[in-house]
Parts: sequence; C-alpha cells; structure tokens
Amino acid sequence: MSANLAANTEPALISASNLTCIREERLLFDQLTVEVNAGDIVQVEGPNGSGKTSLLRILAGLSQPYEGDIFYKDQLITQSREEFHQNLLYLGHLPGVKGEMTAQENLNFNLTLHGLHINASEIEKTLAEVNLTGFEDSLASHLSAGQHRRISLARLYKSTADIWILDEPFTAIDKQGVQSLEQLFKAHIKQGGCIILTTHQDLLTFSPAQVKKITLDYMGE
Amino acid sequence: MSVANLSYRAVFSLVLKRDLTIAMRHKDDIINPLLFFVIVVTLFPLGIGPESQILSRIAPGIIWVAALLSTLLSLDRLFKSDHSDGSLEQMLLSPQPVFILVLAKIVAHWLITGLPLILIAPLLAVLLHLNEQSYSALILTLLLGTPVLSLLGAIGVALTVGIKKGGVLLSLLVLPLYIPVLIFATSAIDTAALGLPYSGQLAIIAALFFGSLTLAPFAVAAALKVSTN
Amino acid sequence: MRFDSFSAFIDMGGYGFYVWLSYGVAAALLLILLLTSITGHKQVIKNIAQRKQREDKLRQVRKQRQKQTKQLKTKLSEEVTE
Amino acid sequence: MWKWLHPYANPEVSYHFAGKILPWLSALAALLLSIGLIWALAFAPADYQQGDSFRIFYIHVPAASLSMGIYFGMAIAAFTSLVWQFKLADASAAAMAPVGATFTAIALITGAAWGKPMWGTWWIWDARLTSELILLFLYLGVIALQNAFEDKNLAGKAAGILTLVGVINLPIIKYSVEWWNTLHQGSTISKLGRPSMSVDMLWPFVFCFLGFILLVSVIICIRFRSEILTRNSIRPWVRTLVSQHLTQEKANEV
Repeated sequence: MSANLAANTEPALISASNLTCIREERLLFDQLTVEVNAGDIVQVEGPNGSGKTSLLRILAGLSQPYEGDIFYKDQLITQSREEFHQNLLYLGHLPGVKGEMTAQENLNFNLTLHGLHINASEIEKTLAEVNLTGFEDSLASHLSAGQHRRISLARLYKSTADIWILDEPFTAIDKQGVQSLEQLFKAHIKQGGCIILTTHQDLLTFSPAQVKKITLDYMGE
Repeated sequence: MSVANLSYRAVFSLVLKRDLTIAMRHKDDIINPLLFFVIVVTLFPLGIGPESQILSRIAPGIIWVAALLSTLLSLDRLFKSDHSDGSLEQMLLSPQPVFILVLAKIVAHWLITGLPLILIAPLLAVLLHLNEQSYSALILTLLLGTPVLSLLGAIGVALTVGIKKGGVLLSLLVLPLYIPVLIFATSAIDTAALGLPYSGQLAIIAALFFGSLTLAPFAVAAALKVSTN
Repeated sequence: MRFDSFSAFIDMGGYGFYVWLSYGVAAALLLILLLTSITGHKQVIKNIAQRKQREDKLRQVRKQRQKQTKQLKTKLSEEVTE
Repeated sequence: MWKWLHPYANPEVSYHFAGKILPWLSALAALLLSIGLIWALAFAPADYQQGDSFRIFYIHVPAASLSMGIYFGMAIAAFTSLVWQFKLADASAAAMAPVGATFTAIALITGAAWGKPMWGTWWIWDARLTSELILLFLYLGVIALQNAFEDKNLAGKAAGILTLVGVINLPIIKYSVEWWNTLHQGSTISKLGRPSMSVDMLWPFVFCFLGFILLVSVIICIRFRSEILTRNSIRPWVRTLVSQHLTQEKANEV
C-alpha cells in the first residue's frame, strides 16, 4: 500500500463504495469500501459462503450489489462498461471452455472477442506456457478439468488488461504451474496492473506485506 | 499481436461462426428437434384418421403447432450450455455490446433449427394433403414466422437459464407469446387455400418479425444480466 | 326490491344456478385470496423472527469462541514469558 | 419534480403508510361492495333480453377490466423498477400478480357461467374469454417466474422483464384473437357485453366497480407490506418491528 503513495494522484483502477450484498435474504457484507490501485495485489479472504465470489463478481460488473457503486478510474462502471471490460480480465469458477472446440479454437475465440488478434504460432506458444503442447488440436471435451482450467488461464499470458480478477486461479494446477503463475502476477503488477483474487493457499513468493487483504466475515463482526 | 476494436459486423460473424461450428460438431442438436417435428406431424393422421379432407383442413394448424413445439424443444441449447460452462459470463464481460452477441446467437439458432424446419415442411404438407395452392403460403409464413419464434423464445430462455428446473417454466413463459404468430400464419395458409390474397396476414407477421428483431435482443441482454447475477 | 318473494330471489327468473354460481365462486376466490394474504403477512413476520433468533445464536457462539481463543492465547503467552 | 415522492421511496415509510390507510380502505371497500352487490342482486332491473342472468355482468365486467388494469399496473411498476432502480416498485409488482390472476380467473368462471344460459354451452371461443384465458397464462408465467428464483431481488427483476414483454404483446394478442374470432365465427353469436344500459343499471355497476377497485387496493396493500418485510428482512427497523410484534402477541395470549 505504501509503495503506491506516488500513484495516489491517479484515480484508483477500481474502487467501490458502500457495497452491500444480500443473497437469499442473507447479508454477506455491508457498507464495504474497496480501493485497488495500479500495482496492488489484493487477496479476498473469508470462510466458505462469506461472499468472496459474490464480491469478485460484483467488482467485475457481473452481479449488481444491493447497494453501492463500483468505479473504474472514478467513472461508474455501468456508464463506462465497454472501456472497463476492455481493461478487465475475469476468470471465475467456470473455465468458459467449450467441449466442442479445440484448445486452440477456445483460446483464439476468447482472445478475439476481447479484441486481441494473434496468429496461430503465437497461440501455440501461449498454450505451451500452460503446458498444453501437443493438445492444441484436441477437442476440449477430451481434456481434463485441470486442462480446461489451463486453457482459460492461458489468456493471462496474452492479456493487455490492467485489472485481473481471479476466482481461485490455482485450483487443479500443480506446484510448478502455481509458481509460474505467481511469476506472471509479479510481472503484471510491475507493469502497473492490479490483481484481485481469492485462493485457499497463501501466495508463496509474495511477502505478506505486499499483499493487501480484504476479510469478509460479517456475521462475526 | 495487436489490439483493435472490433466492428459490430466482426463481432457478429465471430459469434455466429463459433455457434455454427459447435452445432456442426454436435449434430444431435440439429437432428433431434427435426425428428420431433416429423414424428409429431405423423401422429396426427394416426390419431384423427386418414380422411384426406379432414387432414387438409387441419394441416396448417398441425404443421405450425408442431413447428412451435419443436422450436420450444430446441430453445434450451441457445444459452444453457454456455451458462453452465461459464462461456456466457465471459461473453457478457467482453468489451462488445451484448445485444450484438445475443443477436448472433439467435441467428445461429434459427439457422440450425428454423431453416431445416422450413426445408422439411413441404414434405410433411404432402403427408397431410395440404391444399396445393397453400404451399407457397406455408413456406413464406414459416420463413417470416420461425425467426419470431427464435427471438421471443430467446427471451424466455434468457430468463430461465439460471433456474435448475427451467424446462417446464420455459413453455409456460413462451407459448402464450407465440399465439399471434400462430393465428396469422395459419390464417394466411387457409386464405391461400381459398385462392384469396394473403398478403395482409404476411404483412402482419413481417411486422411482428421486425418488432421482435429490434426489441428482443435488448430484452434478452437484460434478462441474461439477471440470470448470471 | 325487484323480487316478490325470497324464493323468487333465489330462483332469479330461472337463472338462479348460474347467477349464484358466479357470485359464489367470485366471493370464495376473493375470500381465499384475502385470507391467504393476511396469514401470509403473519407467516412472513414469524419467519423473520425465526431467522433473527438463529442469527443471534450464531453470533453468540462466535463471540464465545473468540473469547476462548483469546484466553488461550494470553495463557500461552504468559506461559512463554514465565 | 419527483421530490414529493422521495419519502415514499423509503421502505419503512411506505410500510407504515400502507398500514395506516389499510383500515380506511377496508371499511370503504366493504361499504361500497355491499351496497353495490345488494343493489345489483336485488334491486337492479332485469335485462329485457337476458333476464336475471344479466346480474352476472356486475361482477364479470369489473373483474375482466380489473384483470387487464392490474396487468398494466404491474407493467408500470416493472418499468419504474428497471429504469430507475426503484426497489419498492418490484415489491408492488410482486404484490399485484396474484391479485390480478385471481380476478382473471373470476372473469373466466363468471364468463362461462353467463355463457351457459346464453349460448347453451359452458365454453365458447369468444374473443373476450379467449384473451382472458391467455392473460391468465401470462399471469401464471409471471408468478411462476417469481417463485422460481431463490433471491427476491432477482425474482423481481426477471418477472419485471417478462411483464414488460407481456404488456407489449398483450394488445397484439388481444387484436389477433378478436380478428381470429370474427374470421371463424362471424357475428352469429352475440358477444358478452353491455347492451345500452339504463340508468338504474348503471348506478349499481358504478358501486360494484368502485368497490372492487378498493378491494383490490386492500389486498395489494396487505401483500405489499409482506413483500417489503421479506425484501428488507435484514434491516434493523424490520428486526425491531418483528420483535415488538411478537412480544405484543405473547402479551395478548397471557
């Protein structure tokens, strides 16, 4: 946090004020305020069912909060939706991979939809980054859940978005994969991006001081 | 690598191509509603009797009701699998306007399910002894009417896609909305059988088509935002 | 009064069955709707009260647990300093 | 322009306001309805063609027009909720749906009971009855959708979209059904409806109509209050209200 004092003159990449979330008549969080600046990595913590995923979805603009507003560079995301989504990469619980398409086609579609044009050889290289060499042309329905996960994570290597919102990015990823992802996170932050994520295990290569934390546990107060 | 804003047309064709590719690799989705259409139509002569006079009298209604039901059956694939594997939320999070994405998906759905229906309908009309003067009316009403079914149906699917047992609910939501299309389409075919002009009914179906073409994508976009919430 | 006798009133000029059926069904449906609305309101209040009790209990349990862990921690640190 | 509305946008204020007007509305509804119904049943003249079966008119027509009116009310509520994110509008739309469905059912049943002596059969594909039937399907769809969502806020939004789609379709459906009806049946069968009404038929009708409108507002008021409570169940004011209510009930039992 203190490292960003200089950047404070710039508007926060993503911020939210007075967020209240109610799901099935249960209060998940109330009057929550979030501010994430360039260079921040924020970990959302809390027990199961405390609303971590809900918070991430609200920040990404997928869900509407019961009350409160979300801002992208001081503009309401409902008013600057397209610019915000241009600069956002959200990976949720579900990988968003179609079984009827090959690994290559899946990655290519998702990148193109976000305005990134990449040639075939670069796609291959990107899939190699997530250890999918040799699987480029296999239909995703023949691949495992972990491999689906990696197809969706491959987008991180080509992303031009500053804001990454990642819901449990490390599930079904082996140790080596986690390490290379953390390297990627470091590079992303250095370039002025920000990351908001949930994970069950702590980040290994980050010192605790580097990681901002948001703890959700409203019932305990 | 380059970053570029995609034109509406590029987004449209990207999504359309994707949905058509998926459908071609999963042909059951095309064939099953079509088989359903054929079987429902062949059941009627068996239930009512083979008298050609009765059959030709009720043929327009049977073909249209069967088309309605088989469209209903195929609607599920419009958003369901995209919702359950997460690609729907990725599309909503893309920097592209949602109504273009939705429109592309609906057009793909019509190409996959509506168009084959139109191609096979004359064959079934032969089985039902449809009046010879009515064939062109049958094709024209199907051509203008089945897109309306896809467009209105998409609203229903978008509303129920997040619900676990949405199948029966979908028919309750969508079928009442189909009534005007059914009324004007069958009446056009009946009128054609009498050798009278049916351009009035066709004009109304065309109006329904353009009305739902302009309004439905926005309703679907709003409904999807609720369903993925 | 349009009718000469009570039996004429019931008979409704031969249409008694249909008239009284209509009025009866309408009255019954509206009465059911009114009653379910009123009992529904009471049920809502009861449900909220139940949920409140459940949450209060949960909150108490958590507070107790937090106190216990705090005591344990202070005990441990005391032992260490000793 | 909307400033005077502002306090009513607060759920607590609306809840208490609805509670305050409820007894007055109920009393007035009971008064007007009893006058209107007794007048309609016992004092209004019989129709010269339809005889005393015409007395069904005094509930059939108010029920039919209210069933349409409530749907339009729901559509307005849905529109305000979707455009201005006005959460209370959702609650009021949810309160209206079952009431509208009930009135549609009443219109259908009384229409059938009126049709039997007139046409000799319980059901005829008459234009008004057919569009009432379709309206009932639309209502049932909205109610089913409301119940299908666990989360009340999402349910309100989804049902709102469906209501708006329905209200655009409703005139088209009504027009197409009327057109279809004249096409297939011609004018051989007289439609259910009002012949030229004499003044001593008009007054009981006015009383009945106003009475039904008030009854609708009473039931909607009760349901609106329940909807507000469920939607705000985590708010402190609801919590205190509920505990007050319970202690009062306990005191009454003792």
